[in-house]
Amino acid sequence: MTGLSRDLICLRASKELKPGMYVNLGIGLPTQVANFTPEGVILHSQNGVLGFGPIASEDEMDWELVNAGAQPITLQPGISFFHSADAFVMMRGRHLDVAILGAYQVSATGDLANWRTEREALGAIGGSMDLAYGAKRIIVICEHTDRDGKPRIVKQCTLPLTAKGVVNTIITNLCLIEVTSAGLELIEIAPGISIDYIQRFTEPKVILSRDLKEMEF
Amino acid sequence: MTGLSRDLICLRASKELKPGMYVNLGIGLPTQVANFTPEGVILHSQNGVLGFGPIASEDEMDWELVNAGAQPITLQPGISFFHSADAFVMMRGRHLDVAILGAYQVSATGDLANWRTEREALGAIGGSMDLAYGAKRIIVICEHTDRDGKPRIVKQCTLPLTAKGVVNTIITNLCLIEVTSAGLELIEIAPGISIDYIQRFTEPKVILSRDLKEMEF
Amino acid sequence: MSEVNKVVATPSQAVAGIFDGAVVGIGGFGAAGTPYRLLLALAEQKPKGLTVVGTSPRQFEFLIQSGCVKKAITPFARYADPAAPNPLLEPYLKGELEVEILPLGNLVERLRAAGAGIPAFYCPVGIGTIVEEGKEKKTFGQQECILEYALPLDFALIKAHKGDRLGNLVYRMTARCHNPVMAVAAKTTIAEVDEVVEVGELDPEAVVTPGIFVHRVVKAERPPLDWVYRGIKVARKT
Amino acid sequence: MSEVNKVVATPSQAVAGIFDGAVVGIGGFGAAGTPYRLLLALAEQKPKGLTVVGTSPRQFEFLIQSGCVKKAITPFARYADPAAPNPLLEPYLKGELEVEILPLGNLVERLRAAGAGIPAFYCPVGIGTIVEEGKEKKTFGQQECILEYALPLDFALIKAHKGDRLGNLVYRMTARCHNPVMAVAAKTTIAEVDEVVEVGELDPEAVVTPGIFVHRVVKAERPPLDWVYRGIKVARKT
Repeated sequence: MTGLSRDLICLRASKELKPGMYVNLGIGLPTQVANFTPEGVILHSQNGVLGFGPIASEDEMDWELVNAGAQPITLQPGISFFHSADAFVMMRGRHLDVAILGAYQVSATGDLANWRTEREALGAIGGSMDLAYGAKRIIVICEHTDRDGKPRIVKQCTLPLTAKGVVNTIITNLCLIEVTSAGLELIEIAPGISIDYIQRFTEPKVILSRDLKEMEF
Repeated sequence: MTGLSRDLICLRASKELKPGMYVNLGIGLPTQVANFTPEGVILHSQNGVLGFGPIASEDEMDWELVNAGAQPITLQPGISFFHSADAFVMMRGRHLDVAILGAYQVSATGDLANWRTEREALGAIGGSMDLAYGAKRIIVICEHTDRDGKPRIVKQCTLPLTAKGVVNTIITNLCLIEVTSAGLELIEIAPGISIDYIQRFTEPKVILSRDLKEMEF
Repeated sequence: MSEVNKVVATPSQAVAGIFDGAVVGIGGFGAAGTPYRLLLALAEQKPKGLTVVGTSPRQFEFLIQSGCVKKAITPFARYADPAAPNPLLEPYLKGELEVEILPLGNLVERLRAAGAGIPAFYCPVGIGTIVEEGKEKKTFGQQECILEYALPLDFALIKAHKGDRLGNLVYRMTARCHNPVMAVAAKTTIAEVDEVVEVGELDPEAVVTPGIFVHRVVKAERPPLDWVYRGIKVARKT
Repeated sequence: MSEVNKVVATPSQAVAGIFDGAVVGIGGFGAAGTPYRLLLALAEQKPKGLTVVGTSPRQFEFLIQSGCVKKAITPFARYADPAAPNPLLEPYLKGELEVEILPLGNLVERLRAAGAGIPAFYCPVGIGTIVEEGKEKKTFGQQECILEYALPLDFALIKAHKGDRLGNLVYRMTARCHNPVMAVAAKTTIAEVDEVVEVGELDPEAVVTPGIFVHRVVKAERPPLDWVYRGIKVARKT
């Protein structure tokens, strides 16, 4: 993969999280952000847990302590358990500060498609629509292009939508983009990547931020 | 009061309760039924408690363990606490077998008025509408006439309604009446009371049950 | 989570910023679960034109007496005992206090809905009564229902038994009552607790209100017993 | 309460009476909280034409394989990992299985609504997606919403950690998940537990599902670890 590794994407995303924030990490790549979250960030999972610790190592693992992606997680002081209707009150009632979600496609206006690919007959909505609607800020992290090398950031999503106009920030292996009312604003570029290269693999025209800079870690 | 004492009304009402039934006792006279409930009846109160014991005596009293009528109650094995939204799920979702409620008026078709008298500008709906709608069976217990000697069992309620067509059974100091699709069926008569006497203080015409009998305790 | 600390020092600090015209939910049912010290502090701060949401006159008394309240939303617009002195009555009759009376179940569902991102729901409770007046209706199966709207709060004043600095709360017996629902409905939830405990002391399986719903925590002395027992009916021997 | 005893002896007795065409909710999320022994017993009993409601293919697998299922209502119509073998796919493609896919939050709210006497509610989740297709809509403020209906269950099969003979239940960590909501939505709730305890042993402040929502309780052996760990992603050292 050109630009950032998957770990570095997660690391960059984790820098958006501050102590005291309530954060949900979606299934897939976003769950790996848990390995980098700063102390004091309070993680939520839709299966009914708040304030859990890092992903468990194999010897710490308990099969009844998992996140929504069925990854084993760890206890830490201040953790609490609740049932899923309460978990979704947190998600749908706008109590979460940030959700970090994966994406198959994101549109120029912040539409998100992340629950069914073209290849499959059935999909997995899970809690993605609830989070995409409910969290105060939506950060998408994904590879900049799909496995066929086509842009994931598109003028119009062609895959079934998760929600319309909800994405605030996109972090990929190539760059960090803010979705603004004026369009997609390129804010940060991964080390060694050119603006032209990003534009070539981004379907809508990006706007260059006045403060455009190289991504730092 | 002619006929049964208030305690005997409660005692008669308690005989409708069987082990394993989930029961809510409304504010006022109905709470006193707790003193007579058979073992195995599971009492619910809308402030978030299920399976509590008898009314507390003065020396057992804890001000943070009360029923919906602010009467101190007692702990017993199997009791549980929950918040009021869950308490009302039990009430509104038809999980309760019986609610015993007080009444200012009950109509021939089972309409209930029990939250505001003619005398007052403001009233107290509390959980009465939720119970009247939600419990599988509604038993009203009250004195047969109001403090002016007028019938509480009327053709049409003149006081603001609690719910329409919900009352199943009425137990007063004079008798036990079932509300049926044919009308008010007189089932049991308090010892020493005549049918004529009951009819004189009951606005709608009562139907005599084939099995009409004297009330037993 | 060393950086997060929701504990403040005094009830006055806890209620700071409650603005004129705010919608304020107040937990408790009778005396149990009522945030006595927060109510006293707010009555002293004297915001104007509050809409107060609670379940019995006990929750509103201090605020009405100090002239803070424009409107009360409550299922009990008097005490359960009609003979008990009613702090709502005189200002209501003088036209100084608006009162919305509603079924307690509709109230708690409207609060929960506000917290759960549900703008409105249908329910059958209130059909055929004054509760349905002026409201949109729809029939499901044979059952006519009322459309009830979410009731979001600017602030919730609640009472819990123990809390930690992350805002995790547990309650004590029936003092739990409406407090967890008020907490969910509010933009800012302020909890008065008997005891502040270390993070990790509360059983994770028994936390009732997770910290995400709580913004300020203050340890406060329990209310005086004469106030508490005023509402408790003398028990009779059984 | 000596007369009340909801405990039955075997999973087969616990699932007795689940009729052809019933709507059956199944708790759990992945392996955690899934009533493994009840599912095996029901698959053996082989009712026909069930509508099953759950959150992941793990809950449906045995019942689909034994030909009991007509329709599945689920937010995950495959595993989160698209590459994992999907028990729903082949019967779906053959036209033998109907699948309703929906947001998990809409599902749990529909279940809770069924238990709470709310026939329908509005919510914004799903607007602008396939979820809104064919549904009634209404705008609140600026927010367009979908009318979602209660989803009542005939039976709920759930898994708890400990239960008593009154049906009071507690869960263990994230195995709690959807089980309490399934319990509320069902006419008959059947709970598989690791341990049956004496009445009074469960902390009254920590009971999650009070016995009013539970009709049968059965102690059952925990599922085999190969089944459990099949769904758990191998952790990586951090």
